[in-house]
Amino acid sequence: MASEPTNLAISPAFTFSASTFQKLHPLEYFRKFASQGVRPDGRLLSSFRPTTVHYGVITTADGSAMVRMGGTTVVCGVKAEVAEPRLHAPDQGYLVPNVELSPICSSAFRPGAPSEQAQVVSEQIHRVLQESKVLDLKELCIEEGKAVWSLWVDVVCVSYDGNICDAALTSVMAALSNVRIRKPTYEEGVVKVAGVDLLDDENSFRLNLARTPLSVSFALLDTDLILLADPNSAEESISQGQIVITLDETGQLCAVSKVGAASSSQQLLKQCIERARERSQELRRIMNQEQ
Amino acid sequence: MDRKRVAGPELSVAPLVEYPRDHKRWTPQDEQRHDTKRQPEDMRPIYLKTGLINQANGSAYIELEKTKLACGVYGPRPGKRTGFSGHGVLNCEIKFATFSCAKRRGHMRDPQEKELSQILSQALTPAVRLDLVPKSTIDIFITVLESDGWGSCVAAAITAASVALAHAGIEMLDLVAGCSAAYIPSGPSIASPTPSATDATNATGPSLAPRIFMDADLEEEKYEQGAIVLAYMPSLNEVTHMLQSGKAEGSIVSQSVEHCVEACNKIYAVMHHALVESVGENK
Amino acid sequence: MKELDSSTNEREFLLAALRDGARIDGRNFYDFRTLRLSFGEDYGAVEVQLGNTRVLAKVSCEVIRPYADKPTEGFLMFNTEMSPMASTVFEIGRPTDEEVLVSRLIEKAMRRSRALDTEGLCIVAGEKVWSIRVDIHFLDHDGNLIDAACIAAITALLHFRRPDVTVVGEEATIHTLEQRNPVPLSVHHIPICVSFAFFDNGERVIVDPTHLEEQIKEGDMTYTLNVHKEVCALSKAGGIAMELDQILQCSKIAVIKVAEITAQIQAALEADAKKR
Amino acid sequence: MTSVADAVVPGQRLGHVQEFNAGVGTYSHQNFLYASVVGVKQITTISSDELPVLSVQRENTQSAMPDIDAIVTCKVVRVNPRFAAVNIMVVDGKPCTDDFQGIIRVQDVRATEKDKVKIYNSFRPGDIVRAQVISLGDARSYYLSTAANELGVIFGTSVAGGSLVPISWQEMQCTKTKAIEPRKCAKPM
Amino acid sequence: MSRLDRTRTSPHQLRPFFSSQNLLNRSDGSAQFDFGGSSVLCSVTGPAEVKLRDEKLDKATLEVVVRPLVGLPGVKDKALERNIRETLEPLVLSGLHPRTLVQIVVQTMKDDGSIASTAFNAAIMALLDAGIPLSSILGSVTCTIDSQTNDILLDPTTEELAQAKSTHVFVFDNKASIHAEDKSSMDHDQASSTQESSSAAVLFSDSTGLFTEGEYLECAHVCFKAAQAVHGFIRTAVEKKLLKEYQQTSA
Repeated sequence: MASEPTNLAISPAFTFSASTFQKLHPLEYFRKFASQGVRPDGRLLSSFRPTTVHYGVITTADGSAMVRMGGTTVVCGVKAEVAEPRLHAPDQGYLVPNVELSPICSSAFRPGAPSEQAQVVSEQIHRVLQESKVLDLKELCIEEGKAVWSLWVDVVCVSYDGNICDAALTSVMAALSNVRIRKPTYEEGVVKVAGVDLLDDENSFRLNLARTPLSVSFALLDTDLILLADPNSAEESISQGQIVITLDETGQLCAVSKVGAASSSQQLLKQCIERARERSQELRRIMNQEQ
Repeated sequence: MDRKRVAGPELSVAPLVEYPRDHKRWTPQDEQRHDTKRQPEDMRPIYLKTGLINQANGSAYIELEKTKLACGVYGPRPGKRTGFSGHGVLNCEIKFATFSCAKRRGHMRDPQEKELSQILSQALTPAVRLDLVPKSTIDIFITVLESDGWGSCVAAAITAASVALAHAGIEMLDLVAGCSAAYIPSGPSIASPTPSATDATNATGPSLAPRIFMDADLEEEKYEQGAIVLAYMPSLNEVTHMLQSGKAEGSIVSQSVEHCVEACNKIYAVMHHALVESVGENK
Repeated sequence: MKELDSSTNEREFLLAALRDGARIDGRNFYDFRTLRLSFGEDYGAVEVQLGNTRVLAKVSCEVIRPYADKPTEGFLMFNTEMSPMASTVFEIGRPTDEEVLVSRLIEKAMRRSRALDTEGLCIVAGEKVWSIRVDIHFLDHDGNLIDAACIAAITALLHFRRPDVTVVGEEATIHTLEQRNPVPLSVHHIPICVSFAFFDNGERVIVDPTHLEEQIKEGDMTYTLNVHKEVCALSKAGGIAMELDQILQCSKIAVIKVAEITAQIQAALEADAKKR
Repeated sequence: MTSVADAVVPGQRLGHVQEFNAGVGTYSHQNFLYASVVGVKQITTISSDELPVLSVQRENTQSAMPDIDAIVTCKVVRVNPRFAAVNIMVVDGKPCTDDFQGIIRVQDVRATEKDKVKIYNSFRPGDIVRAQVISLGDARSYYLSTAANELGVIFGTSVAGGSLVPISWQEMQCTKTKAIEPRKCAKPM
Repeated sequence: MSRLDRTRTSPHQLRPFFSSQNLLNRSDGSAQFDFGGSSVLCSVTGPAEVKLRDEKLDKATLEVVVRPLVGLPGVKDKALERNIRETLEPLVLSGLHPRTLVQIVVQTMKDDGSIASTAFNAAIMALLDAGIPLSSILGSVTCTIDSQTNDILLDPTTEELAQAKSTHVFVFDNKASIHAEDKSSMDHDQASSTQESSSAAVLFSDSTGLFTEGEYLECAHVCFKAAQAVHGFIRTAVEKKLLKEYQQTSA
């Protein structure tokens, strides 16, 4: 906790405890901190939350990873199943990412069909994987025109505290790099794999990922034109827009998006790209350490 | 078709797993359990921690080796508007992650999940002082990240949910510990290499009394002829829920209930520890 | 959003006019509103304007696997989901009664009457067939959505060209539009819907009701016919009871209307073909 | 201050009913006292002729929910001539995770001259109001009252968008335009 | 050099654009916007009654529904809905109509690439037609970087999109251009420098594929210049419409 600003009055006559004040006037509460250059959780405006990556946490999945970014925890599991290829792409498999924001992770989500946010994040990840050509889908071919692998990449959010975009994409890339699929044999319409206890390079294969795009998100606060790196959920709820920069390991951009809030200058975008470059390097370091 | 998710192929199946002839798999004929380190009465070691989900009022994460699940408790919060009630409502929802089992599960809630949710709410309701939270709902959400045995999964869910409730500061009569046991037919001590050995159900003569395996894993469950899940309040020495399935003699059932009660007392120590640990953390 | 009922004044005025043998937009009882058909640059896209009612139909195709029990049958699918663009009574994901009715009538008129030869959509039996999809977008709702939708759907199917295919043995080659001229679908006949609305216990019968007329009507009926005077569907969903005579009377009117509309569709298609 | 050794969990037996009176966070069952929440055991002696009170100091406070007599802070969401509908956001100084719904009926706005009260002269949507819970209400809402000096609007925004300051118990003034708007004000404490 | 669609000669050329307003009778405002072979029809209803669940105390609720030309709406359309809604939210003076709904329905009529941009432009024209108060207007242009030639191609067709190594959608509001106009009338030398710096203000940006920072900024610059033409076009369309209405009422 940062040192709390002393004056938590909403009008001269009434004072409240910090938590009450935050509930009643979240924006004012945030500003009291921001005016001193810090955020309510003690971070600087431009700093990110501690992040950890763990690989292979789920043994029932063919590849998995758990990512924690501050209070946000996601688990990504990849399941490889056999499917018929599309008729117009007989030698290509499927790569299907989906993000689940279920009511367990925050009271903001209700049971039932995926919320707009879940759909948008799923689509963002789907597009990055597809457009920046992360995986050649021909690698997933088992028998042309007959059978291909379908990789179901499902991200479950266990605890939601903002910035699901970065956490989810990191977990997806980590899980994909963790994937090991048993080498298949195709015989008369049936795909078989050998039952072995230990997977090695003899009996299984890894995915040949062309690149590892990672995203870095910022929240935009319209009223004061403040940019917040790696926003938590309280900050997201008072922000009007977001900037997401996605880069691969060579520093090449894979996606840039700026949605909501007022127009932002080129200067601001450059600044975001710069910060994102540093942060994605740091994320990569964390990912490599754990592997 | 699901319009609200990224679409994949309409139909996909797990590949057929073919085991080599010399592959050795665990069968009930084996003297030891599937996990050779465990005796029949041993549970897997439990890892239990509170406070994983910071947006929830209370939360717990439990791991019994491969069985892993997270539980979040929200509330008391305004209930669904179905008339005035002096009592609160305990609402449980359990969801298996798509990758949590050997076979991929769907995104939609299936009947098994609905049944489990029902069991959970029956097992926990007697322990919660719902009379103190009129008009309100307490929501318990559980996500199973990995399941290694159905019974152990239910038991772990009960244990975790009860700890999460206590962590949420909700008034309870007692904690509820969950425990499971499976009845595994005991074969001859020397495994006979008959062809029927692969077919577990036929391999056992009816005369032999089954062995009771506490906290059976998935591999053992494949051979079970019955199982029991017990939810128990250790301090008050009361059972809140009991689910016995399959065929077993009365003596076996009462014996396994005894085993489960004993195990629940051990689990209670873990629960106690996890909660007291959280007392220290907040200071 | 809920729809407001028409006002008493509107109702009285409209009914009084009808009793004087006039409709408030100046039409005769058995007149359709002006029908306008416009085609896009692509094959299979047509916008229909029936007075102020607007419908866009777009036909698309893809190659898919047939059902195992019908290895030589192609697919014909209709999407008639209504959006709030046409009227705010339509909400996404919550179909109104009208939407359900329109969707079922289109199915009946087009698919059950076998207007399109689905057997002709087979490429390789048991392996590959064409799936034809008709997306019908309702843009503006000023009554009689069903007739407009039906005209849009059948015109779009007639206008549509699918890529040409050559089959050698089991191998099918699908040619791009550059390689070979695309081919039309084989449409057996042209079903046309003609809707009637009844007032004053069926004493007054009008065709092609506007939205206001639909709000006030006491009953309705939709005939689906082709130029060969074959009835493809007949729907009288509720409303007042009718004498058989009246129903037959309507069928005579419908036959005339169908001939007119069919001629207009064919003229429009020919004019468009000349431009290409 | 307190050691972990004093920490108890629900169901833990704390003592006999002949030794202690049951305090908060405990319940009695078959002559024994048990903890009902996670927390630290505390024994308070009030007087020598009474049994000491055994209570459990909650470690994790339960998410706040309204109870009769509780002082709540709420936001007005809509008004009509009969009542003002509010979202209860804070109960006894503790924020609620999800807002509860409440209404302040026209007869509960103030203590005197109840028949002269007009809701629209007392509350406007968006006002922050301090109120007291008077009953659990109906299936939907808790019933609240502002019929006391220290209860009423504590923060509001004027039509012009400025913040309002109380100038009397039934008037507030915009800091921007100095325009006066009617409200049932809470007396600053 | 010529473009794939053969009607254009320059990579920085937009396809001819066209619009018409007030096409639909059952909505409060509507507009169609075409970029060559791409066309989007957009309707606006509001301020209208809002569902209790979506009601906002201090402003109007904006709802965007995106309808694809072929098939049922999916996650892709949901993402576009959210993009359009969050981009329009700061533009619509929603505080003037609290507790109401402004509903925007976006329907693709013809698809030959650059649909997102076409939709943005159609939406703003429909809002104008419906008389919803706005703080400024927007203009959107899409460009791609060709995978073979590395050229920046403005307003790409479906064919060009398939060949792109990256795709960039930009939206600019007209505040920057108004600013630039004011300056240029005062001082010509200053104008160029203002234009440079003002070209930066991006209201919405969505880029995917593989590209460098330099390429991204270059795309932003090229699209900004092209968006001026769109702004001018929208302005002219509104002026014409107002003139016509004025003539009708005074006649």
